[in-house]
This record gives sequence, structure tokens and C-alpha cells, in this order.
Amino acid sequence: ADDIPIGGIAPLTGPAANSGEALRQGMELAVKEWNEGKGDYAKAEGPHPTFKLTVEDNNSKPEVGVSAAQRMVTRNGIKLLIGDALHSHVTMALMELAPQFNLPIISAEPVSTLIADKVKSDPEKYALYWKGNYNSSAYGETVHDFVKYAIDKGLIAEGGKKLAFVIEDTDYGHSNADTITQLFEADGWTVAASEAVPAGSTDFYPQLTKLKGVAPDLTVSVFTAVNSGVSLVKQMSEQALPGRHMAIYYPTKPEFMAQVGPAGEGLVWTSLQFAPEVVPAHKAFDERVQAAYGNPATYSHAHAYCVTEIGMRAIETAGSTDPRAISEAIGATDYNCLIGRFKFDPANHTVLGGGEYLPLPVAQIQNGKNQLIWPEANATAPAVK
Amino acid sequence: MTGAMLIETLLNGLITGSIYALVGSGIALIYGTTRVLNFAHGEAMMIAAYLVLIGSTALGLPPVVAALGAIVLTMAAAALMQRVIIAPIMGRDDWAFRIIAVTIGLSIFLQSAAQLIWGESFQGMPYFFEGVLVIGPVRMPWQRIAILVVAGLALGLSAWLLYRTRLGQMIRATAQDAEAAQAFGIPAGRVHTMVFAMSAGLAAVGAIMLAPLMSVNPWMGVPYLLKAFAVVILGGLGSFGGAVLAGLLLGVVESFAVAFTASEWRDVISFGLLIAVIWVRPYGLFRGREG
Amino acid sequence: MQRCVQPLQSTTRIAKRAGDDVADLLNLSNVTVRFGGLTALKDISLALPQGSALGLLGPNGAGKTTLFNVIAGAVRPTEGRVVFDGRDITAASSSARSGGGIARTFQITQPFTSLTVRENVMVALTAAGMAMRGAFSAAVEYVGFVGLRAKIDESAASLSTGQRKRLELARALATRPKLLLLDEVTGGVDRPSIPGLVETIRQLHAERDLTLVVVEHHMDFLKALVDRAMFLDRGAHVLSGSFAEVAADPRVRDIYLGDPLELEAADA
Amino acid sequence: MSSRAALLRSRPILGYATSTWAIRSSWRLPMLEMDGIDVRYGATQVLWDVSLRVGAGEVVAVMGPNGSGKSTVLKVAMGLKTPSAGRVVFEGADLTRAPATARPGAGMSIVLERRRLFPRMSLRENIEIGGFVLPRAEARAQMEGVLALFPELVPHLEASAGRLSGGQQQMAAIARGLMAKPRLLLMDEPLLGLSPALQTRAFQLMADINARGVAILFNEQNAALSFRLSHRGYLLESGRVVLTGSGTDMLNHPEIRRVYLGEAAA
Amino acid sequence: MASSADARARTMTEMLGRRPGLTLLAMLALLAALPVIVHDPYPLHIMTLFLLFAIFASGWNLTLGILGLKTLGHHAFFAIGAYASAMLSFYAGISPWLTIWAGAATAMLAGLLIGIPILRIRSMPHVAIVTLAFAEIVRLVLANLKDWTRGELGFWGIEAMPSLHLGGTELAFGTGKPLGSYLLALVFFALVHVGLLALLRGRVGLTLVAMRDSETAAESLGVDLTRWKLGAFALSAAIVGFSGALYAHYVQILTPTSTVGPEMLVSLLAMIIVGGVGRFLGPVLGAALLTVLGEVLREFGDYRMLLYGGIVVLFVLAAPRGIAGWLDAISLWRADRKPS
Ligand SMILES: Nc1ncnc2c1ncn2[C@@H]1O[C@H](COP(=O)(O)OP(=O)(O)OP(=O)(O)O)[C@@H](O)[C@H]1O
Ligand SMILES: Nc1ncnc2c1ncn2[C@@H]1O[C@H](COP(=O)(O)OP(=O)(O)OP(=O)(O)O)[C@@H](O)[C@H]1O
Ligand SMILES: [Mg+2]
Ligand SMILES: [Mg+2]
Repeated sequence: ADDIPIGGIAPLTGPAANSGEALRQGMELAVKEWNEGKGDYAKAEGPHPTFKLTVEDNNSKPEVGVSAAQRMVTRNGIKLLIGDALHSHVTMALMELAPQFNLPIISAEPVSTLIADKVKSDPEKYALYWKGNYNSSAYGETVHDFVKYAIDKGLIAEGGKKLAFVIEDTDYGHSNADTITQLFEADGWTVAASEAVPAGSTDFYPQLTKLKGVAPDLTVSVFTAVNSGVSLVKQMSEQALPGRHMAIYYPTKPEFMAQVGPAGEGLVWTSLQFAPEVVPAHKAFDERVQAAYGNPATYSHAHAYCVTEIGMRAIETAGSTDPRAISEAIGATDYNCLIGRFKFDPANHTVLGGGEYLPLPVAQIQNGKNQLIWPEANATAPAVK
Repeated sequence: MTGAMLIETLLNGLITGSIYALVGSGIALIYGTTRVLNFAHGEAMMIAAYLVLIGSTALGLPPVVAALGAIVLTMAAAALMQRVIIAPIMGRDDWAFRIIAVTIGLSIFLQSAAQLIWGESFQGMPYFFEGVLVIGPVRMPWQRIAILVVAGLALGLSAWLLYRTRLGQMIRATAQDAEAAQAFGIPAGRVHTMVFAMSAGLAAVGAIMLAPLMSVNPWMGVPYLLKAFAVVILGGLGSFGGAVLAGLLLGVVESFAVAFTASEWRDVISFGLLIAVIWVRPYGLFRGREG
Repeated sequence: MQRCVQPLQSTTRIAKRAGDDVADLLNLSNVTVRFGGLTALKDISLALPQGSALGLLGPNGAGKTTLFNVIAGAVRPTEGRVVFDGRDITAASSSARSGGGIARTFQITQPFTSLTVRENVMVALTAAGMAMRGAFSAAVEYVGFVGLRAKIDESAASLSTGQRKRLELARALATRPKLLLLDEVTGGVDRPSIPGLVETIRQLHAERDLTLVVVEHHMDFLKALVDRAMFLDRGAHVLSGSFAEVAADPRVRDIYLGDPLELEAADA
Repeated sequence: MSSRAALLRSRPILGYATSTWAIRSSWRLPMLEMDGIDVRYGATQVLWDVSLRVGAGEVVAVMGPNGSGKSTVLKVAMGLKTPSAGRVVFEGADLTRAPATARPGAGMSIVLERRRLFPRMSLRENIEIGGFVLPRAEARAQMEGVLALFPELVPHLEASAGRLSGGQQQMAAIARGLMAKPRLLLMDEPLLGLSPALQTRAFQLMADINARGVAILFNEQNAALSFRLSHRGYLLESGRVVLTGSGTDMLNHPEIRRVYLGEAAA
Repeated sequence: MASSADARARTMTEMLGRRPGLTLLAMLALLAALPVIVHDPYPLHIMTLFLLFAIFASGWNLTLGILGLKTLGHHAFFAIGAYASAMLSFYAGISPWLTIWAGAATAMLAGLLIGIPILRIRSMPHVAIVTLAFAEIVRLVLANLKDWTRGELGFWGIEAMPSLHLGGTELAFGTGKPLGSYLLALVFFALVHVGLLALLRGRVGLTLVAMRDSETAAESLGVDLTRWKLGAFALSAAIVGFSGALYAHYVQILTPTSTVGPEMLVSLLAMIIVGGVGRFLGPVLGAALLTVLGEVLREFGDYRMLLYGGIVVLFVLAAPRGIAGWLDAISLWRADRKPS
């Protein structure tokens, strides 16, 4: 049979191209393995569909993503779109195309809770859209739950319950900070400072001076650009910022460990979802990526791989390329992929996070290596102060 | 705000400001002498940073050698670019604007070229100077203090060249009327090339000092470019000393802006300041030496 | 027609001649211009009746162009007032003054280099309210006045020095001024053409009741154009009177004219 | 240099310039030779087959109506405009395609048309630049000498050149041209904007420096004075040389008398 | 000093091109015929973007090229027009048919606001940088006012232009409605350009070009610099803001970076340069070439921006008068060959 055309959209150019390239490799690897018969078939026998994947660039801009999607619909006749693979703001634009082109869409890494809210606001309109990652609120819950645990354990002193943020000035940074603020404020914490800096900033001295003034008990930092994260962690140690620090997302980037040096020792962060050094399945995936592309695998590879698998499985299950059928099959997904169990919340079409679903573990850098420290059940090492 | 915090805020501002001054003065040098705005100045920084990174990590050269090598190579690259791209435009009709346009194109070109060659990942570099200076509650790493010192030296040297030497006179004459300058034996073409190389050299010094702080990446020059332009304008028409003072001032203003408002309004405040100053004093805070 | 100039001393105004009912077109009172430490004009007062023609003499750097700039609005006086046609225009912009009837030529020429000769003149015509179509044909007349007909549809950037001077004049005339300020308009113009230019200006002066102020280093041309003269030195008003009086004054000879090397003197 | 000022004040120059030197100049060695020069600006040709010669120590005037190509001839001599045909030879060396930069060192200097000062540099710097090719000490001495010729510039030395009056700028342009101690001085309308007294002085100055062996090629609208001062002259019309001869010949040529000296009218 | 070739070429006729009215008409006829030939929605989508950016570029060219005021911040007016129209229709529920004009008017007001300090500045680099800083402020403010604009997450839910019923057929607009959107953009494109041509042919064009060459001289001839500059600035900002408003209701999502980010600046500047700075039809030609080229270069993936930057450099170097300049050269050459 003919290959079924599907499409992917990722930032292949511009500052996010690094992640975009990883996402593309993940998507391509999934399709390649599936077409080679290594597919995770829902039905044991019968003719299995094969796929032809086209990946286009969004240059991190929504309107470029929309153009790319339109092109793939009319030129390539794609039956399913994986997009956006990285950006929430591009996804916000792309999801509008699901009703317009009658096209099933599943996004990969985007986490913004606003996407889920949008689906909830008009379920009929966004019936064909699915969000392949949990909501950013899941991070907040992890941070909140972990801190509670750590206080109980005496790892963190709650002191005057003063919370501070240093985040990048993007929807990613803000939506994380917002959830965390809500959860902690319910426990009687107050936000002493919230500093949002342009993405890619590397000079945090003015912010740190300000933070030293308010002396927070816990500082949470959120970045997607690894240089910001490295600079912040280094400068925090230079400035001997009081209180504890918890990082979100950026330490997952492979460059982080290489660059942060001794300043990173003891850093607590969430969430370590892809860890070849401790998880054998991740190690195997890493080797496959190495073999195919000559570079190590990252979390983005794994996530894109899984979401692509989910899409292909759904088409297989649907048994046709009817958009409604595909969409329903996506909604029915309950699938254990590399990084955890994927199941969608039918109310907001969003993958469930935490608990038994996609895990959000907390890690700590100990002796220059990442160790899982929470939840205790999966911990590879005990947390140190 | 406690006294120590005040001092620290001021110091932070001065250090950020010295970076602005260093980047800005390179632009002021070209602008003041040739009336050319170089939008590819940030890319000279980027190239220098990659060169020093390659020199010190891949080739394992001692930092000073790697830094000097990077400066020389960046200057050579700038000279080459000036010869091939800028020189043919000089003196053509509406050239000042054409150079803005061509350097904007060049900047995009170089960014993507760097991305293709070196990838888009952020590459770290170790500090040249380890350790933190602690005086009472004030803490400042030596690397940052070094920025202040090196910026001062580089700027002093350039100012001396520009205003106290024959070279400077040649440069300024060429800028104002290249044809007339030639008639008096000044090799206008070569002078332009030299100015470009010098300015790239200043950018290189800035980039090398900054590389350990901000990670090397294809876009590292971008955030500093507009600030540097603002500094040049605030400082007054191509005035060298003005650019330095304005750089420091802008750094301090930003530092206090962060201290008293939220970080995301910092740039609004600094660019707002620029427009406000231009409104009141169209030719900058410190009027250019050339009036 | 009465043509006379009555410079004012800062304190006493020289009375107009009896029976002279011509109103002053331009009145400068106590104008001082300072550039930093340099005083370019010192307490200059001047009354210029409608239809008069005044020659402005003075060594280089005396302040002649600065005086033009004050009248035309390119320089604001540090002190003093400028009254034109009965209105105080001390603070008015150049363009408003042009609209009011003051035109000037630039000593250092300023053609619109992106436009043709004709279009250069059309700018002046349309600014004065003429429609494009009318201006297109009307420009020919002014271009003709200055002998640039052959270049009318060529770019002004290609003009030589003398041609640029002529264009300056054509443009200024095209604003149909009441007061025309000519700053060395014949400088660089070839000698054979000068009598023609002078004649053109004289005719316009007569026909249109044009008031003239002329800066010109060639005494014979100046003589042909003006009847009165005013002599400036280092920004100060030294003397004024009929052209012949001023030209014959020993101070003027000393400071300005020097040894009689001019054409007629040498030939005589 | 100090003697020059003294010389200047004492010497009446016009008479001797036309008589004795005009005869001697005929056997002078050629210093600058321009041969069959064609010049185009874009598609428009403005010089046709112009040939011109300046002997060592000669004063040569170029005359012609506006737009006839006088400035262009000087620009070609100085290397500021490359001719599309023809040769420029200076003291035996072919400089047709050599850049302007090479000229001052070789002994040529120019007073540019429309002054062309560096407007945002001080007057002092402007004049200094004229002596760019000289060793420092020599330039300093020359500067003093040149300033002695134009004492009225001294109070304005630190002012921006662009702010000077037209005549002051013209003096500065002449001063700058003299700085390089040229053997051949090119002057494009050197008297433009100068007061009558200063015009006289500038003419005397030209005669004076010529007396010290400096050749001059210049263009000035005052035909009577020009041809009196010069050994030889050229008349350009529409980009072609239409007449050439000794200064006296030119002065006495009926056509010149009629058109340029306005005799018919008189 | 302008060299002769430059001097010869830059006149009023050069600004307008030969027979600008006829050329514009032919261009409009060609564009109107396009949907008859092309049915594939994707090319129509690209052509719609081309038309919108062509309006933007022509509006900007008014100050940048024709008046010679080297502003680098016109993308701010694009964003202001876009956001103003989008927010008005979103929050106040006003029909986009009305809000697009309000968008243009808001941009015009902003143009006047920033135009006033710029008036006092005669130095080109000052103008360039102050306007660039202004654009940066607009971007940051739009990004920071998250409660109103949702910041970088994007302002979505913008209403498309309501459908029109022409005879029996319904013409719908917005994303995914390529035909209607294209025709609508074409109508506004035609309107703006016919209007501009009428202005530039007359006194406005002459005066703006004169001001570009010598403000002092223009002023001395009676041109009121303040009024003319502000007027040109306001008109230019209004046109650019109008294109922004149309864009908002076409793509239906706005982010600060994609509307006033540096890439908007670069690509629009490139369009003007490639087409021919200061030429009436230059920006249109540039927008056409670069939009098409952008699509072709898509195949090159990673090399796209590299080539884009390279093309800008190449044009400034080798074809400084842009495509419009080539057209002139061709028609001159043809005229030369015809014995006259
Ligand atoms: N840059 C230029 N581009 C085009 N044509 C030019 C240019 N410069 C000069 N021309 C033309 O060349 C011709 C000769 O010009 P040139 O400046 O040599 O004249 P000139 O004899 O010095 O005149 P003037 O006495 O007015 O100074 C003129 O017709 C002029 O229009
Ligand atoms: N904008 C300015 N800034 C500073 N000084 C100036 C300015 N304009 C003129 N001056 C000075 O003022 C004095 C008078 O200049 P002005 O141009 O009026 O002289 P002028 O009589 O026209 O001389 P010329 O005959 O040489 O043209 C000069 O010393 C000049 O240097
Ligand atoms: Mg004057
Ligand atoms: Mg000339």
C-alpha cells in the first residue's frame, strides 16, 4: 500500500533549532522503525500501514508554523500533524487549523496549561486536537509536593515561607511560576520577588542583588535556554544566595552538566525524564539514536518519538485516515512508551502527568552526576542537603 | 535598600555598563569616524568568541595566546569583510544607509553561517580568572572585575589612537570627505579598512571577556547590539568618551531599574531613557568632541 | 521709485527723507548673533524700504551671510528683533518667511541633487501654491532667466559650480519673493554670462518691485545692482550710505577693497 | 618661510609675470603633460581629446564658460577622475591610472573646487592634513609659514571648519593646498568668495610662490587677471580646447577680448 | 559626492519609474487574473501574504526611501495596527470592517508621537536607532501586558473579516479561506498603491524628494519641514498600521516577536532594498521576489537564512538600485536601440 503522509512541525532554524533538530530526529526515527516493521502494532496481523513523514520548520514563529501546516495539507496531503513539536505559542496557532482543515493534530513537548484551557473552552471546535504533554501545572505540583516532602524530611527549612522566582520571560516561564505561586500561596507562602528576564539572558547580578535583599527561603528558576541556566547557577554560587534553589527544565539539556561545573553540585531540579545513565531503556534508545544520527539522544528525541508512535498507532487502530476516527483512536491511547505511560484526559485532551502516568521525578546533581531523589520509590540516591 | 546592596547594585551596573561601553565604543569608533553604523558588530563578537573557544578548548592554547590570536584573526576577518563588502559601497550615493542595509544582511548571514558550522548549542567556557573578591557583604568574582579593567585599557588605547595620533586624523579626514582626503595623500581606502579592523578588535576584546559569562553561541552578539547603539547615541555623536560614560550610565540605570521594578521592564526603561534624552538633548548627553 | 536704505543706529533712528511715504519692508532692530564665544553680528539695526536695493560689503567673516541667515530664518538672533512687512518674524521658521516673501540664495550651493533642474524650480513654485501642471511649464521661464535652458531636464547633481549658482538664483526667483537675498550669486559664474544675469535681476527688481540685498565681491556688478551700501566689519556696522560714498570711504578701501587690482582698474 | 611674507609685501608682480617669464617658459621642461584626454561621467562625455602641458615653473590658466570642463581637467590631473582615454604624465612618470593618493608625495597638490574642507575637523587639523606627506617637523614649520600668509585665520584655528564663513573656508583651502610644498599646484577657482583685498593678496601669493619655482595650473573666471599672471593659457569650450597660447597672446586674442573682457560692450 | 551615474538616475521619474500608472495597472490585472489560473490554496495564501507585506513595504518606503528619513522602526506600527484592530474587535466586539481603520489610525497617532522627537534630529543614524529603540519598546510592552495581549503566548481568537455576500456568492476571509482573503488583500493593495501614486506624482512626491536632498534649501523655498515630515510620517505609519490590521484578521494570531521582532525588520528591509529603495514600485517588486524566494529557499532548510542574508548583501553590492533599477536599465537600453 501507499505510505500515509503525516507531517511534523518544529523549529529547525533560529535559536531553538537545537531542540527542533532533536525533535525531528525523534519523529523520523519513530517512522523509520515503524516502516521497517519494528512498529508497535495494535493489531497483530493484516496489512499494516506505513508512513511518509515530512517535517517543516516554524522558525519559532506561529505564522510560519501555520504556513508550513497549510503547505503540508495542500502539497503533501498529510492525514495527521505532529505540531508544534516544541512551542506552546506555535501550538496555540496550529490548533486552530484542526477544525479548519479537518486535520487531526497532536502536539509534542508544549506544556502550557492555556492550551488545555482552550480545548476545554470549546471541545467541539478542538475535537481533533490533542496535547501530547502534560500541563505546566504538573511541574508546579511536583515542586510543591517535593518541597513539602523535603521540609518534612528536614532537607529544606521553610523559614519565613518566602518564595522567589527567576524565570525566562516566556509563556513557559510564566505558566510554571503561576502554578507554583498558586499552590504555595495556599500553604501560606508569599512571593517575595518574581524576576522575568529575556530568554537567553546571562547577567543575573542585578536580580541576585535584589534577591539577596529579600532573602527568600526558596528560589525557583525556569529556563529553556541552557546558557541562562548555567549562568544563573554559577552566579548564584558566586553571590552565595541564601535559601534553597530549585531548577525547572534546563538541567535536562546535555550541555548543562558540561558547563555548569562545580557550581552545579547539589542542585535540585525537575524533571529528569530521560536518563540513559540510570534507565536501561533510555540507554538502548540513546544507542539507536547514536547509530542513526551520530549524536546522543535527549529528552526531546524521546518525547517526539513517543508522540509519533501514538499518532501512527492511532491511524493503525482507526483502520482508515478518517480524521474523526484517528482522533478518537488518539483519545483512547493508553500506552507505555519510553518515558512513561501516555493517557489523555478526555476533558481537555491533555496527557496526564505525575503519579502513575508520565512521571515528573526530582533529581539532584551529586558528585557531578544526576541522581533521582524523589519520589522515594524510584530514587537512585538519597537527597543530600 | 541597605548600603551594601546599594554598593552592589552600583557595581553591577558599572560592570554591565563597562560591557556596553566596550561594545558601544567600537561602534562609536566606526560611527564617529566614518559615519557608518555597523549592524554586524555583534557578529564580530560572536566570531571572536568562537575563535577563542576553539583556541582554548580544541587547540588547548593558553588563554592569553588564544585571546590574542582571536583578536588578531577577528580583525583580519573584519578587514577582509570591509574590503569585499563595505569598501565598494563607500562613497556611492546614499552609502551610509546602504551600509546599514548591507551589514544587517551580513549579520544574518554570519549568524546562520555560524549556526551551520558550529551548531546552535550554547558552548561554555571556563572563567579566565577564578575566585570571588569578598569585601564585607559585597561579593564580586575576579572575572567581572577583569572586564572593568580590560574595558578601560582597551578604550583608553583606542581613544589615544583616535585623538592623539596622526592615524586618528587620517581616519577622521577620510570619514568626512574621502575624495579630498585622497588628494592630500591619505589612502582613504586603507584607512577605512583599518577602522573596521580596530572596531572589530574592540568587539573581540569584549566578546572574549564575556564568553565565559554568557556561553558562546551564534546569536550572542544580538542582545548587546541595540544597547551598544543606544550607548553611542546617548554618548553623543560618535564621541568616544561619551560612549564610555553613557555605557556606564546605562548599566547603572538598568541595575537600579531591576532593583526597583520588575526585570521585564528593564529594557523598556533603558530604551525609554534613550528616547527621552534624544527628545531633550538631540545630540546626546555628552556632546561629541566634533560638535 | 525711491530706493534707499536707512541703517539705524542702536539709539537714534535716522529719519526718513521728507516726503518718503514708502513703508519699510524689513526692519532689523539691535540684532546680535553670538556663536559660543564669537560675536558674528553686533547690534545691527537696519530699515529697508520696499523696492530698495542694498549692497552688503565686508571682509570675509564680517557677518554678511550670518545677517542673511537672520533675515531668512536659518539663524535665530541672540538678541534683537526682525520685522518684515509689518509683522514680527523673529521666531518664524524659514519656510514661513519664504511664504511671506523672503527668498535667499546659498553662498555654498544646495541643489536638490535627486531632481532635475526643472524639478528643482518646481519645488519652489509648488511650495508657493502653484499646481504641478502649471509649475511644470512656469519653471521654463525661471530656468531661462539664468541660462540653464539646455540643462533643464538634467539632474542637478551633474551641474558644475557656476551652473549650481545659476540654479540657486532660479529657485529663489521662483518663490516670487518681495525680498531677495543674493549671497555671492555670481561667484563662479563665467564672466561673459554675468551681465545677462545682472540685467535679469535688475529687470525683476524694477518690474516686480523687488527689494534686494546683495552680497557680492565684484564691485562693478554690485554697482550695477544697488544704489545704497552698508559696510560690516567683524560683525559691526561701520558705515552706510550711497554705494559711491561707501566704496570711496577710506575705511572700506583699507579693510575690504585693498589695492585696486580689479578689472577696470587694471585696464584703465 | 619667514622671508616669504616680506617678499610678498614688497613685490609688485603683475608686470614681470607676463613679460620675462612668458618668453622663458617656452623652453622649460614639461612637468605635467595631459594628452588626448577623454572623460565621461556615466554615459555623458564631458571632455574630448584635451591635451594640455605645464612646464616646470610655469603658471598656466584654464578658462572657459561654466560647465566647459575646467574642473574636470584639474580633477584628471590630480587623479580624482580617471579619464576614459588619454595619458597623464607627471615629471616623466605615467600617472594616468595612479590614484590621487600617490600625487602629493610626487609633488602635486590641489586647492579643490568648492573648498571641500573636512567640516567637522578643526581649521588647524584641516590645514595640517594638507601637509600629510611631509615629515612632522617639516610640516610644523610649513604650517607656521602658511599661517603667516593668512593671519585672519589664526583666531579661528580651533573652530570647526564647517562653521567658518565662505571666504574663511576658501583661505583655508588655499592654505591646505600650500602645506604639501608642491612643485605643481593645482587651483580650482582659488579666489571664489574672497574679498577684493584678499583676491589681490591671493594673486600676489600665486605669483610669489611661482617665483620660488612652483608651477601652477589654475582656473579662475577673471580672465584679465588670470592671463596676466600666467605664462600660458587654454580656453575650453564644451569640453574641447579651442584656443591656447601665451598669457599675452590669450589676453590680446580678439575673441577673448570680446567675450571675456567685454570689450565689445565697452 | 554623488557619482554621475547615481546622479543621472535619481530623479523624480526615476523614483516613479517609467509609466508608473501603466505598470501598476498591468500588475493589478495580472494579480486579479491569478485566482483564475491558480486554484491550489497554498500559493494563494503565499500571494496574500505578499500583498499584505507589499502594502507594508510601500508604506515604509515613503519615509525610508522617498523622504530619506532612515527609520528602522516601522514594524512597530505594523504591530500597533495589528494589535489595535485585533483587540478592539476582540474586547469591544466591533466588526473588523471598522477596526482595521481604527488600527491604521492608532498607528498614525503612534507615528505622530514618535515623529515629534525625530523631527528635531537631522542625523540619519540617530533617527535609525531611536526608531529601532521605539520598536523594541513596543515589542516589550506588548509582551509584558500579558493580561491584555497574552504576551508571547500569542493573541489568538482574532475574528476574521466577516464574510461578504456578493450577488449569490459568499466571500469568506481569514486563515483557510484563501480565495476571499486574496481578493480582499488585492483590493486594499490596489487602493493603497493607486492612492500613493496619485500623491507621489504630484507635489507630495516632489516635495518629499526635495527634502531628502536638502532640508535647508527646501525650507528656504517655503517648504514647512515640520508639517511635511510629520505628515509623511503619519501617512507612512498609517499605511503600515493598516497592513498590520489586515494581517491580524488574516492570520488570526499575533505574537510580539512575530510582529515587531527583528526578523520582521530584516525581511521588510530586505524587500525594500531588493526592490529598490525610494522607488515607487520597488518595495512591491521586492516583496514579490522575496516572498517567492522564501518559498523556494524552504527546500534549503538550514541554508535559508544564510541565503537570505547573502541576497541582501549581494543586492546592495551589485544591484544597489534593486529590481526597479534593472527595469530602468532595460527600458533605457531599449530606448537607446530605437532610433529617435
Ligand atoms: N558628477 C557629475 N556627473 C555628471 N555630469 C557632471 C558631473 N560633474 C560635472 N558634470 C558635467 O561635466 C561638465 C563639466 O563640468 P566641470 O565641473 O568640469 O565644469 P567647469 O568648467 O568646472 O564649470 P564651472 O565653471 O561652473 O565650475 C558639465 O557639463 C557638468 O554638467
Ligand atoms: N554656525 C556657526 N557657528 C559658529 N561660528 C559661525 C557660524 N556661522 C558663522 N560663524 C562665524 O561667524 C563669522 C561670520 O560669518 P559669515 O559667514 O556671516 O561671514 P561672511 O561675512 O558671510 O564672510 P564671507 O565673505 O567669507 O562669506 C565668521 O567668523 C564665522 O566663522
Ligand atoms: Mg558669506
Ligand atoms: Mg568648476
